[in-house]
This record gives sequence, C-alpha cells and structure tokens, in this order.
Amino acid sequence: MDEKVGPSEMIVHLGPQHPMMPGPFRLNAKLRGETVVDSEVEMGWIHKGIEKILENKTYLQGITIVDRICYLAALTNEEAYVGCVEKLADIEVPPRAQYIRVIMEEFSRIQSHLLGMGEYASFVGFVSMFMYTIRDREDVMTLMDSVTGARVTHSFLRFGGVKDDLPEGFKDDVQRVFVNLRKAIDSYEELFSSDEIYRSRTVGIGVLTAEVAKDIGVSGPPLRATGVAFDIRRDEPYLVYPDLDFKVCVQKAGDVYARVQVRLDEMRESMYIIEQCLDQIPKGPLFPEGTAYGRRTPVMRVPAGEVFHRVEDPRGEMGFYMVSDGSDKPYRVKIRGPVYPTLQTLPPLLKGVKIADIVAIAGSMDTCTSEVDR
Amino acid sequence: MSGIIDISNIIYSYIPVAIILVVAILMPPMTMFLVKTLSPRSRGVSKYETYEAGSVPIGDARIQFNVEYYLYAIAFVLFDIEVLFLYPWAMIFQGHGITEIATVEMLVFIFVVLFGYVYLLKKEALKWQ
Amino acid sequence: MDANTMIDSLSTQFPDAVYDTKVGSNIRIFAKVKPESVKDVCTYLKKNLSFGHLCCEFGVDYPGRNEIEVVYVIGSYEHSVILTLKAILPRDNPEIESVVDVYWNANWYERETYELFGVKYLNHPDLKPLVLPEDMLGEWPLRKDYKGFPNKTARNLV
Amino acid sequence: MVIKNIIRAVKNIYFGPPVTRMCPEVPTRLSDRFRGLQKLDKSKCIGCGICANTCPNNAIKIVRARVGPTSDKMRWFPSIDIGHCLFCGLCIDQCPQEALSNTKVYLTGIIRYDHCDLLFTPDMLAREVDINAEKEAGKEVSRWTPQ
Amino acid sequence: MAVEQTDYEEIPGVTLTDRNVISDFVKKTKAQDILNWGRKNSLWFMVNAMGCCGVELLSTGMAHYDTDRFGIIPRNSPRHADVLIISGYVTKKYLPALKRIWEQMPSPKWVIAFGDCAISGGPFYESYSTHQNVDEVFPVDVFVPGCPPRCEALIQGFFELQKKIEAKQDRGTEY
Amino acid sequence: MELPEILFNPLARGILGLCLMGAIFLGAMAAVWFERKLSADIQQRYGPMRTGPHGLLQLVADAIKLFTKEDIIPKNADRLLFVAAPIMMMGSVFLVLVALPFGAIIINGDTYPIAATDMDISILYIEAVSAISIIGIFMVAYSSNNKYSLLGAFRNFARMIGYEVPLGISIVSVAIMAGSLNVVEIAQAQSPLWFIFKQPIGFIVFFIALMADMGRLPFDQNESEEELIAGWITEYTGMRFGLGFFAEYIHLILGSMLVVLLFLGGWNLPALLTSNNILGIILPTVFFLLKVVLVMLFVIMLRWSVPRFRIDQVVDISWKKLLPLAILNLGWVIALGLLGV
Repeated sequence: MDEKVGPSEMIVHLGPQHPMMPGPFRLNAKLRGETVVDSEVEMGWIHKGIEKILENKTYLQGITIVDRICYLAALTNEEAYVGCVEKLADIEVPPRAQYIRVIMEEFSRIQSHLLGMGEYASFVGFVSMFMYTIRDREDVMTLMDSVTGARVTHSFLRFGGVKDDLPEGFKDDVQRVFVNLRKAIDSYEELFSSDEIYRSRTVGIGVLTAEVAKDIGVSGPPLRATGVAFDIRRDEPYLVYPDLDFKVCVQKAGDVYARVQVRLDEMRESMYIIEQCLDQIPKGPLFPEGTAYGRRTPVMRVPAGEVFHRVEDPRGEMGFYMVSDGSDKPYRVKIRGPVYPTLQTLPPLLKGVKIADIVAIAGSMDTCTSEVDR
Repeated sequence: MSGIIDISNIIYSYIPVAIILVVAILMPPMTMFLVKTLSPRSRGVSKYETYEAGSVPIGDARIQFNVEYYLYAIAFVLFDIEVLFLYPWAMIFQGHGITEIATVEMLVFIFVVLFGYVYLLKKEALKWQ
Repeated sequence: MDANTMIDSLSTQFPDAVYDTKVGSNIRIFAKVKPESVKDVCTYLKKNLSFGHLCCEFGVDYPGRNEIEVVYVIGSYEHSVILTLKAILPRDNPEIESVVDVYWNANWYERETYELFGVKYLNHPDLKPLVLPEDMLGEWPLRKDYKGFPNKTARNLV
Repeated sequence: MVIKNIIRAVKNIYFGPPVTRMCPEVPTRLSDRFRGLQKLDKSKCIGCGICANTCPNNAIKIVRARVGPTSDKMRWFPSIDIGHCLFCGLCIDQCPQEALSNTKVYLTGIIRYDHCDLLFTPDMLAREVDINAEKEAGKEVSRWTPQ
Repeated sequence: MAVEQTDYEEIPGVTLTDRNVISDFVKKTKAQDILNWGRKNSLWFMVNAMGCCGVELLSTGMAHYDTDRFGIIPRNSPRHADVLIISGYVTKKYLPALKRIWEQMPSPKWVIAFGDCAISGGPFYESYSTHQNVDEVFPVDVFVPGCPPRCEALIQGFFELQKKIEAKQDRGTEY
Repeated sequence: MELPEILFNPLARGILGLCLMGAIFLGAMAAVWFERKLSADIQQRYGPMRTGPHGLLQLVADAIKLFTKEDIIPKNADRLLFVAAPIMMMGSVFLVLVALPFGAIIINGDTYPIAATDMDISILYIEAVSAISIIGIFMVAYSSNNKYSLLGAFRNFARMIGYEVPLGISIVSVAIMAGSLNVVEIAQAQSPLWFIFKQPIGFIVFFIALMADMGRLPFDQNESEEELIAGWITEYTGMRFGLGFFAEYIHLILGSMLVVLLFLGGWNLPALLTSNNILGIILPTVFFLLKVVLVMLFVIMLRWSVPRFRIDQVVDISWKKLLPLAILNLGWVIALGLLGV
C-alpha cells in the first residue's frame, strides 16, 4: 500500500487491538471519506514460531503444541499432525478410533462454525445473535469436554488411536443436544433470511468470484460459497469418510450471505455425519493390536521420509508437511493453514467498500489469526 | 387551560431556561474539577498520545473534508429552511378562515421544493460517499 | 489424467530443468527443479496440468549438505494429485525466481520464507518481513544453526 | 422484518430462561476426564522421571521431598510449575506406576497473586499441605521446597 | 513499577495530584473504602483476545458465564477500561502495541495474566518470537494458570482481584 | 382547590427545573440499569446481580468508579474544544428538558403541566436546542484528533442531516393538526383521539427519525463498536466519558417523552378518571410516565434484536423513503384539515 495520501484521504490502522477478530491482526486502510481506497493486511502479531518449536519436541510432545495452532480447530490440527506421523511410521488406526476421531472432529467443526457465525453477526451489529450462538456452542463444548477433558486444547489424539473411548451414555447426550441445535440452526437461518436489515448488509457485499478465490488458493467455506465443490473429505478421503454419506455444501453467490449460509448447511451435514457415526461405530480396540502404541505411547523413532497430509479444517484445507530424519524429533514441519490464503483475499475484496463492510467481510471469512501467524 | 407562567411576558418563560442554562454550563467543569482533585494519575510514555488500536497513527486526523460533504450540507440547509417556513404557516392553517387559500399556497411551495428534491435525486447528490 | 502421465508430461516438457521425478502413490508425485526455471515449470503446471492450487511453499535447511531446499506443494481444484516440487539452493546465497506472477498466494509464503530462511526471491513485488518485526531480519530463525534458540531467559520455577 | 425480531426478543424473555451457570457459588459440573491440578500418590511414585522427560513444556522437575508428612525420610518426587503446565495429561498417561492423577481443582487452589506461588511442591501435589489453608497462612508454607 | 517512570513527559497545564492534600485525605479515611467499593464492582475489561485464552475470554462474557452479573463488561477502547487481561503470548512484535495500550488506560488500572502464555510464555516460552516474563513489564495483579483456564477461572480471577482491591493490596493503581 | 401562587413564579419554576434535572439523572441511571437487565433477559442471562439487590446499585458503583478515574486529555487534542464538548452535550439535553412537561396535575378540570417553563413555541425550541447536542458530539470527535472519532462524527453529521428534515416535517404535521407550537397544547389536543391514529405514517416517520436522532441501534453508526472501537467517544476517559454516556441516555428518555407527547396522547385520560382531585394529581403523571417507559422499552428491545445499518443505507432511507413519506403525511394532514376533521 502506498503510504502517500491524497487530499481528504487518511490511513487508519484497524488493529492490532481491535474487536474485529479474536486475535491481533492489523488492517491498514486508506480511506477517502467512508470508502476504502486501498488496504493492506499486516500479520505476525502473535507469531509464535510453532514450526521451530516442533523441531525441538518429540513426536508425542508435538501433539500438545499443534493443539494451539488454531484455538478453534484443535482436533483437526491434531488429526493433520498425527496423520502425518501415522503415514510416516505406517501405523494402521483401528476402525473404532477412526470413528471417534471423525465424531470429535465434526463436533469441533460445529463449535467453530457457531462461534464464527455469531461473531460475524455481532460485526454487523447483532450482538444478541452472538449470545445465542455461543449459548448453543456451550452445549457442544460440554459434550466435547466430556470426551476429551478440556474445552479448547484437547490433546486427545494419539498415534494409532485416541486417548479415551466415548463415555457412557454419550449417544443420548448427543441426541439431546442435537434436538436443540437443529432447532437453533433453523431459527438462525430463518432470522438471517427474513431480517431485512441483515440482508441489506450482506447480500451482494464482498463478492468473491470463483476465479479469484482459486487464484488466491482459498479453501473451505469461503471457496464453497463461490460454487466450487472442493472438500478434502471427499476429494482426498482420510479416516472413515469414504464410508459416510454426506454432501458438500455449495452456494453460488460468493457474497457474505452465501458464506454464512454454507456454514449453516455444513453444521447440519456435520450433525448428520455424527449421527451416522454413532450408529455405525463398531466395537473394538482403540489402538492397533499387537503394537506398542497405546495410551502410554512409547518413545518413537519415525523412519526418515517426507509426507504431506491434509485434512478438512472448519476453515478449509489444513495440511502438514513433515520431514523426518529418523530421530525422535521431526526435522522440519510446515503448517499449511487454511486462513493464510483466505486472509489475502481481503485487500482485493475491500477495495471500494465502506468501513462498516470491512468488518462484515473480514468476519464472514471466519479467520483465525493464531493459525495464520502460527 | 395550561398556563403555568404568564406567557404574555416573554421574559418570564425564559427565566427558568436561563437558570438551567447556567447550571448546565457550570456542572461539567465543576465535575471535572472534582475528578481532577480526586483521581489518581498514572505514568507512561505514550499516555497522552492518540489512541489508534495500539498502533502509532500515521498523519493527522484533522484532514480536509471531502467536497461532497459540503454539497450535502448545502442540500440539507436548503431543505431545513424550507421546513422552517412551514412552521408559521402551520400556525394559521386552521381556525383563521383561510384554510383553502393556505392549502393552495402550500401546495405551490411544496411543489417547488419537490422539484428541487427530484433534481437532487436525479443528480445523485444525496448519495453518501 | 493420472499421476504417471502427469509426471511424464512434465519431464518431457522440461527435460533439462526437471529431474529426480518420483511417483509416491497415485495422488502424490515428487520432482526436483532447477531454481532458474521454477517459474516456467509452474506456469506449465498451472496452464496445462491444471495444478492451480499452491498448497504451500517453504524452505528446509540442510546445514550438513550446505543446501536450502525450497519446496512447493502444488495441488489442484480439479484432481486430487499433489506435486511436491523441490528446488535446491546453495546455503550461503539462496536466490530463486519468485512465482507470485503464477500463484497469487505465493506472495506471503515467499515473504515468510525470506524472513525465516533468508531465501531471496527475485522479482518479488514487495519482499519485506511478514511475521517478525523489522529488526529481527537477518537472524533467519528457522535455519538449523539459529543461535537465539532455545531462549532460556524465560523464568521457569522448576 | 423488524417486528419479527422484536417478537423473537419478547419470546426469549418469557420462554428462554437464563442459561447462566452461577459460577463462584454453584460449582460447575465437570466431566470425569477433566484435567485439573495433578495429584501425586507418594506411595506409588518411584521418582523415575518419565513425567519430567515427557512434559512438553519442561514444567516438571524431580526434587527431593519427605516421604510422608511425619516422616523425615527423603525421596525423589516430581514438582510442577503450574505457571508452565499445559494440563495436557501426558505426564499422567506416561506414568508407569499411575502415581499421578487428575483432580478437578482449577479455581481457588491455584489462582495466585504472585508468579512464584505457582510452584507446586510434591507435598502440595500430594495434598499433604492443604492448598487453601496454605494460601491463607501466607507465603512461608507455599515457598517451602525441600531440596 | 514496571513502566519506566523517568520517561514521563510533563504536559503543559496538567498538574500531578498524586501528592495532593485531598487525595491524601481520601486515602486515609473511610472514603477510600467507598471508592474501592465502586471500583471493585465495576471492573470494565478491555477486549484484547490474543490467543487460545481469547476464545475463553469471549465465552466468559456470554450467556453461560455472564460477567455482567458482577458489573464486569467488555469495552473496546482502553480509555474506558480498568482491567487489561493479557490473554496470550506476547510476541516481540506485539509488545510495543500492548505497552501503548496499557499506558493509554487511565489509572486506576489492573492487569490479569490469564493463562500460561501470559504468566510464563506457556508452550512457547522458548520461542524466538515471544517475549518472556511479561510480569516484569506489566504489574500483574492476579495470575490465572491453565492452558487455557476455564471461564470459571477467569471469573474467580476477577473475584481475587476484587478482594485485592478491597484490601487495598492491588498493584496497578499508582495513587 | 387552587395551586399556591408561588408555583407560578418563574424563579420557583427554575428551581422546579433543577429538581427535574436531578430526577432525570436518576432516570438515566435507571434507564441504563433497565437496559442492561432487559438485554440480559433477551440474551438469556441475568445481567447485573451482585451490586445491590438485582444489581440496582450497579450504576452507583459505575458512577463512583468513573468519578475517580484519571482524566486524560491527549497531547494532540484541541484542549478548549475537548473541555467544552461535554458542556455542549449536557447543556443541550438540559435545555430540552426545560421545555418538556414531565406529566400534569389536573385539578378541577384545569391542567397544570409539571414543567419548568411554558413557551409559545416550545416544539420549535426543542427541535433547535436538541440539535446542539450533535454539535457537541462533533466537538468531542473533532477535538480528540482520533481517526475513529472523526469517522464517527462524520457519520453522526450525515445522520443528523438526513433525519432532521423528515423529523421537522412530521412535527409540522402535528403542529397543523393541533394548531399550536406549544407541546402542552399539542398534548391536550389529543384528548379524544391520539395523533398516532390520525396520522400513522407521520408517527412512523417521526419515530424512525427520532431513533436516528437519539442514535439507538439500527442507527448507532457513530458508535458502532465493532469497527470504530467506540466511535466519537473513543478518547474520552472517566467522567468525561460518563457525561457523554449520561447525555445519551437522557436524550433517550427525553425522546421517549417527546413521542408520548406528540403522538401517544400525553397524559390525557377520560375526564371521569380525573374528576377526583386526588386521582387527578396522581393518575395523569403516572399514566404519562408509564407510556414513556413503554416507549423506552420498545426502543431498547429494538436495539438488542436487530443488526445495524450501514451509514449510506441510513442516509438513503432518510432521503429516499422517509422524506417522501413525510411529505405524503403532510398532504394527508392538509387534506384532513380541509375536510375539517
């Protein structure tokens, strides 16, 4: 962005301490009146060097660190990391563990979408909506808490399996929560589609076309809102996703409204997936039998090699590239976060919009600064 | 009957206004003086600098206004004055036996104003930048 | 088009620039590329083989071999094959052509690789630090011989 | 429409009871797997140091401490810096003797006014020193780290 | 305390009243208890979500935990805030901004270190990019350990802060 | 029964005005408490609970705290304007308060409004002085030399400019119907039928324009917390912020009173109910204040249940929808006048 300002133009820093996002992030906007002339995203306010830290931790210790890459999708981060190691060390995960992983990851998707949507609603001035979505999110969090033992950073997955089995009566709890959640999601949808003020703030705002989105490398709901049905769960299946029936939620418009609609549909799909899993889940061990892997993970020396494993995060494509040199610590880990490209769409999208739309557009991307900075 | 003060003497009805005005003007400075004496002070290098979400601001906030703002303000002033003309007319509209004539006059007036309004709409001068 | 034909097409198109090709599985292929022709290869990949999605781009430091590898992981929205393209640079003066013109989102990846590894990208539109403060430039923290790490100044009570 | 929203709001006032958990007074029902402050069973601990090695954050150190509250015999036990502990549960999983276990303590016992008070000695982990009473008594007890 | 006192810049027309007769009087008498009552019951915290704990910070203000019960509400501007909650790792890049925000808050003001990252650096204590020992920079009043702590822990942290204010043991006021 | 002569003395009325000032401060505090409780109810929480029974003393605690907060005047601020702006805002709301009746006492069929003063042109006066507060807001924003504040001030201006015209026209319609510019007489003129039934479009226009004037939620662009931190008041600390805050809430109360006076029939009750002197002293005021509270309730509910407009949409609504509607309403009122209704 050019630092020079013309007459009646000014540069406003939105951030790093700004209510716009759950995480420090700075948007330098050059404004002419209310209109954004040019903008630039500055990152790195919470860059914590996870990639370097992972090089100094053993594989097992790494699980706790990758939890903290993105605080809203801790389980999918773990899945990507653990999946890498399993590919390198050639570990077969028993089916029951796979099903439990799918259940927990879909829960994590639901809670992330609920937070993202509510936060986004509060950005267009709809504070009560935020309260409602967080209220429903708390129920989901309680369910996750009862399985993993923590609310945000779970440390739940282990190499070859999961730490704990599902608790007694989990299925009933899930069904009870889902009855309420279905109703709540329906009411959100009705609210979003019937409220005129809301529609005037969202329909046709921040239109991301499929070409631009592909060029920038966007994935996840922002991409699917443009009409591209790209979903790692279907295109490059991992775990038991091939056995499950789900559809990839797609919207055509690519605007703010479509992105929120995609999230609403995805939550429904996630609930459907979880119900299938709970019906289909087989009995069996949580860890591969006849190996040393278990809750007490042995000190691992992973064979040398390189692997790229990607999973579908609530926000898109989460990938880990892991280089192993045969020791007990990874030689190099590269984290490919989904928000990293998504955030780069902001400067082109923000050209010519009003300030109030900045937060609407940025919020609808459902970005997670922590993951961008890593 | 609603007369609580003798309205015929116009000064009377403004004496309370004056009293309140004095109090209203004195109250904030008095409050701030009390606050100044009672409140603690913190130290900090950038305490008195302009807040801008933790960043160092670039440039002054007192920029030159857009020309559009002035056009806009002029349109507003025009319309507001037109509205002001309506007040005396509203007073004599009824009960003075001139209702029909007043109506015609006012229709002419409103028509002229509407003409200007439509012109502004067509010119998109009322679009906020 | 499956993984084998893709890799064949790539190596026939660039017989000099692309070497060490390998097919890992039917969705993973690997290749190495000469640093000077990385942009041409990427253009070809995007235009002809529909590799339109740059998953990530990063560096790996090998002080033993005195090399820095710049790795491009390139996927696609149309098919699920992922190509891992590697360019090997000398460690003391790593320089490589920027692929921002081909892949838009390479911009930030390259800025990050620049500040963390010191890989210099030629023809990059705006090569400045992304995640670290300006004054940390030149420390190249993700190289294996970074001195400032691990930082033991933190107070640990145990 | 706006009216619809208002109706929804009114409905919420009458049909949506508050969902608030009355936090400090009514303790929240925690899941059985909740990972709070660790508890040390001194009779099981063999001082092997696996927990210290496995801790991702180097929050555990093996120190010498008394075997029991009345005994003068000293043995090696883990002490944990709660200011560093991630509550990830790896130490508990990896402990070969199951000497460490989870408890649900996460509130009054471990919120401190001073960073240095966040060091939990083996005696405190074994609950031989009552955390709350120790806190009220002052710093001397809390800083007592038998080396 | 931690903020350098020597760099303090005198602004024309602003007089320091920290040695004022009136404030001395207030400090010594019951009036201080009334002030402290008001202060402890209206702790407005600043919205500054910085990491994992930031999400729990958001949840704390919401319906399930509802800090509004205690008069604790979020404010976006530091000029209106009383409590700075450091809710995550402070990086070298972010520290100047955070310091600015802290200095721009009007006194009396308090700091809560929420979560391991704020207390000690958490899992990132040996990173090349984070700033260690935040409590040497900010006069932290209450340490809430956990990674991240549950929402109840933050409420309990506020409780401890209230106790501290009531007992006139708080650090952040600089009377 | 007659009222004592002393009450008609202008100086005594001034003192009554000061009492009303105190009352409105308490009212504003109650309004804030009310808003916090109501929003909590809508959001399924409890709201203030601990400070006093049901958090009734919450606002007292807030006031004490704000009172002893440090007062920071930024280096780059315009000191004079920065200090003068709260005076502007407070002065504006109090000057409005002078002309507004807070109810009425009906004795032997005669109505004595509880107001500090009585003017011929009080509605014009109210419109004029309430516009000062916008200048106050602009002074706050411009003097603090903060970009968020400046943007908030621009939005405030745009909104004021847009909505003052429909507001004025709808007030004129009311004045035509009542044949007077005196608020008390307008309220009296609605004795059998409230004006909301005679000119519903006028009421809608007036209410929306007044909401915009008060800066309540679908129209609180000047403060929009998500993008502009706190908008115009970002740089104000402690009691200065408190004054601005209180001025806003007093504005809310006065606006609700204006709605009740102009459209919802003021304190008018069937003569049967006020024939008794004791009832006549109490009932009209209670009835009036009840209506004010109901209007406030509606305004507050609206704030917590709708999203916010963008500023250009706000301006568009004003010029393209409300202004034609207001003129239509004027035509309707003229037609009614011609028919002699």
